[in-house]
Amino acid sequence: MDWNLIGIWVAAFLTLSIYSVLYRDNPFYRFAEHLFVGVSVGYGIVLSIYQGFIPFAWDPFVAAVTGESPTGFIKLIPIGIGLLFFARLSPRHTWLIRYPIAILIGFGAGIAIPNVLRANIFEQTRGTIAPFAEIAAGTLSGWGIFEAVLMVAGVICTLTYFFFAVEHRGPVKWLSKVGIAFLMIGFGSAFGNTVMGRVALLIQRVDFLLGDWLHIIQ
Amino acid sequence: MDRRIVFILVALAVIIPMLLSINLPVSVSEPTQKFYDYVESLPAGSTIMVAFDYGPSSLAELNPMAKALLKQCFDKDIRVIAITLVVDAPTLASALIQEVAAEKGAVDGEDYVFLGFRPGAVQVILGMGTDIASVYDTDYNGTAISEIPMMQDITNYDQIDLLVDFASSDTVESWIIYANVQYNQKIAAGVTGVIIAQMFPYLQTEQLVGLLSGILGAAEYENLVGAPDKGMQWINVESFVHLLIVGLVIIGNITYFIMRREE
Amino acid sequence: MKRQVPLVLCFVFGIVMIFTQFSPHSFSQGIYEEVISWALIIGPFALVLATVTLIQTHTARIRRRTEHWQYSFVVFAGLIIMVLIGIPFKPQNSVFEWLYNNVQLPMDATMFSLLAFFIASAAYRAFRARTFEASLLLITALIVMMGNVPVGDLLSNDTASKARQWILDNPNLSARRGIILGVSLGVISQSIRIILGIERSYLGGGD
Amino acid sequence: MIKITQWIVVTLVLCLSVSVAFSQGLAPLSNVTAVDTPNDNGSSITIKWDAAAEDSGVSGYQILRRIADGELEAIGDLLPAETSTYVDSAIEKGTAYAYIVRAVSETEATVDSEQTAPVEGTGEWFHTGKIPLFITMLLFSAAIVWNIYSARSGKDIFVRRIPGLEAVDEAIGRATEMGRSILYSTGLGGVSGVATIASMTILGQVARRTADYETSLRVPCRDPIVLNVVREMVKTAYLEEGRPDAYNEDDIFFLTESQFAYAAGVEGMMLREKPAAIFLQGTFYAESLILAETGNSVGAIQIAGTDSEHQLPFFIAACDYTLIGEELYAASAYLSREPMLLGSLRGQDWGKLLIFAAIVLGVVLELSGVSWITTLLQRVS
Repeated sequence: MDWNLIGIWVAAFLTLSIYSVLYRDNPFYRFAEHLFVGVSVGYGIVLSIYQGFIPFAWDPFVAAVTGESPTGFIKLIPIGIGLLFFARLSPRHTWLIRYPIAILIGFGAGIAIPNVLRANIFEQTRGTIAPFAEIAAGTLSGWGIFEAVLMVAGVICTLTYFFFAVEHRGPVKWLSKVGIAFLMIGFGSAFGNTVMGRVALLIQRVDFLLGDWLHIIQ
Repeated sequence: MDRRIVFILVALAVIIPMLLSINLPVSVSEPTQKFYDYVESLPAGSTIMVAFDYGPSSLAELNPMAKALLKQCFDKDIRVIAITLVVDAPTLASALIQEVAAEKGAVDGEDYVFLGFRPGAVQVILGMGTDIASVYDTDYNGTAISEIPMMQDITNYDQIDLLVDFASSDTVESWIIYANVQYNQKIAAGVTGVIIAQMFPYLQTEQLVGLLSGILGAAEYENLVGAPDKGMQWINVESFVHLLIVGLVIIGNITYFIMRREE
Repeated sequence: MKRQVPLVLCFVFGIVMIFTQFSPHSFSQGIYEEVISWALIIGPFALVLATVTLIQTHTARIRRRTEHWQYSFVVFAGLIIMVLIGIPFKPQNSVFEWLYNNVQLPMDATMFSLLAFFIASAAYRAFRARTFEASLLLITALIVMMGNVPVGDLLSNDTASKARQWILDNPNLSARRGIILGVSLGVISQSIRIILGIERSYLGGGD
Repeated sequence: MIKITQWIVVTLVLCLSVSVAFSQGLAPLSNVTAVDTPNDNGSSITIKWDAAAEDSGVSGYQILRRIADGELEAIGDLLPAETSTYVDSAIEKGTAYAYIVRAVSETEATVDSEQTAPVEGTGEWFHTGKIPLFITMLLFSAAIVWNIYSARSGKDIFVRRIPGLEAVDEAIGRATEMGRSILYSTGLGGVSGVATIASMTILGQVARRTADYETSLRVPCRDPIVLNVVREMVKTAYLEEGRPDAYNEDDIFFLTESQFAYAAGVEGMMLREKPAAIFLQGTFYAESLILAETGNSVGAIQIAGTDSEHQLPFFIAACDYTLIGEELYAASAYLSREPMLLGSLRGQDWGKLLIFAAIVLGVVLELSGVSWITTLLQRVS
């Protein structure tokens, strides 16, 4: 049996089943949708075991048991924490699940504070100011100066729109209106810029159907 | 208008140009030309490292340009070392390289080698600066680096004439910060349409010797290499769909204004 | 035990992670790497638990014969096949790869490509010059869209791609910066609340 | 020990003088120092010297090092003539190294510098380059905490109108009237994501209202941990409204972790159940438009909110109301009126004022040629 050919037919059938949803909900889409959910969950489990659990927990633990590297016993802590998730299955002990959740949340928050502050706030503020050094050095043309000023104006107005604890009246209202205009230009351009990539995805699927499957085009 | 009519129009705008293989002229932009010229200027026997830093979701945009570059390299007897920093890329990259190699008669281990994936992007980039074998002790098939003929005279970036990053996320920045700034490695990039705008500053500072942008870049490159393929075909289809969307928006606005006047 | 211990755990892990970000010493970096690997170990347990709830949900659907209950068997079939082949024979085996390449990958790519249709229908419906702001959205979207394809430059004598680049580099970037700065302040303030135990919503209600 | 060192010095001086004599006037490099690289984990040593003048005939440098009294070994490649620092990261911890920088001329004549004092690589406990970051973090934390306490002490805090939030009640009301369900997606983010937590807070408020109206509230989850937290929160909301009987745990379920399989599942739900109101609140990626367009096609009122700036355009285009970026966080404060959230919202406004000040001051200083603000903000490696 040519598994390659069967694979192409299976893939083509599933591709068309999913496209059928554009017309309306139907048994083919429902089949593909449910198969997709089942397969993806199975795939996720297999991968998280082989790429997460085995290399990071099991291997070091085995190495500890065989005496190769005793530090592997420390992996019993996260394994124990992970097992607490199963407390969810017993109504009386459900609250135990708060332990692993609290750890993951604390961990995420701790990493976020310094990194978000540095990468997003420090860097973006610096990027906004930096062109003015070139203006001072006289290396920026008239147009470049306009762009630098526009950038500062845009950032300040957009940020003004996000003031929540003050009423938007007077100059604040005026600034935040300009901010909305900047936001709309930003959204429009981001929308337009995405079209190309998304259409390429569709072209690739149609190419698969017309070429690999039906052989209408080479 | 029912949205299904829009869906049918989009489908037709893809299928019809594809079947008719309509060809609109493709001019070559400067960053693409620079990319091509740089590779052309390399003598036979040079080495290019290609990083396939994209997963399945960007395959449509980046595979055509990677293919065109590999064709050019194999035609010119430039050796290719392929790697990836992205975990779900190896199967796709390996399949693509083998396809082009079979077409051009390139030999694994002599004309090209695929080293596969290693975790920790920054450590991989830095590690290869001192010794490639310290990061990749074997290639993707498990052959020891020391037994691969073409790797005999290659230790680190010093023997690599150009690094090409095909990317769908911020890996280009990492290559520039660590391979270009630290080790003076020449870098060119091919990226998806969405992140192209982030790349232009590096082109201006010449930290990138060339740049290919999505399907358009692939089409231009195929044009230069003289091997028209998916890129040329697809960019025409792209044009039709973009024109369709613009047309739809204009029609939508005209009907909107007519209806508002009637009210 | 039910509320205090989680809050303490959250505080300790949060403070330790902040500390590792400011301390380059190999001891702190060692802690950082160890804890990162813990997060990867804990993840699969949560996924297994979620799968149990998924199985419960679908078993309930089959038992109660809710509408379209038959499809729950399809979910089970997909799940069981992937797990039975993937776990004993490792994900590198050819059957598992065949299933990934011919079942999961095509559906993934096809779902993703639906966006091409939706982007067209959303543009058609929403891009109306109703107000000044809506007109800005509409016009920039059209310029950038045309600047991306050769046809745009052909029709506009190369101005489309230049205009596109300028818009993306200038007004677009400043708007994005504004959003990012605001969002980042929110992220930090929330993280501070979490670590200090002021924000406790994640614990749910009850005692 | 001292004797040996003396010997080395004498030999070196001799060698130096000999090489100077035969090296067409190449002068040994001056000010060669080796220090432990600051702010690292102790894995490198930095060597600095004064680069030779352009007309000195020096074409490059070779770094040499030795451990205690061991042999001199060359490390790294020949460095170009304009360099004046080298970071040796191939060192063993706990070992002291002494360095010599050898100047090389075009004719390959060489002259060695004096040997530096031996130095060890040590790791630092605090990265001094990150002091500004640390101080900013403390200041901002203080501002947030202070505002929260002032809000808790009963001080009323104003929050501006957020377009879209008025529609929440309208949307729930409509679903009740039509006897249809409400679909609420908390997005693809994990439990520690701010957007997810804000989304869960809003969900808690929505759940209070649906509990009163007995409208069914369907929540498909993508993250297994979010699933558990959401179940707890909704259950609490129903309990507090005195309607524990109306709570149905099966309405809050895990779909799948895979991005597009999740999208396929939610899309199917929308088409089959035809919810009257759809809330898409949280972190979203490319699937945002699949969800929003399908929701629109079934005629639901859609209220979206996300801090993923790349997805905002699609929500703006396809949904009835969209909470933009930080508005999502503000919405959770606005709806719940909780002092903690209101207070930190005002703290965030203070943060914005600080950014304004930094930008304005930075621009003024840069224009007058002073760049310490940019240097301060410069990313510390």
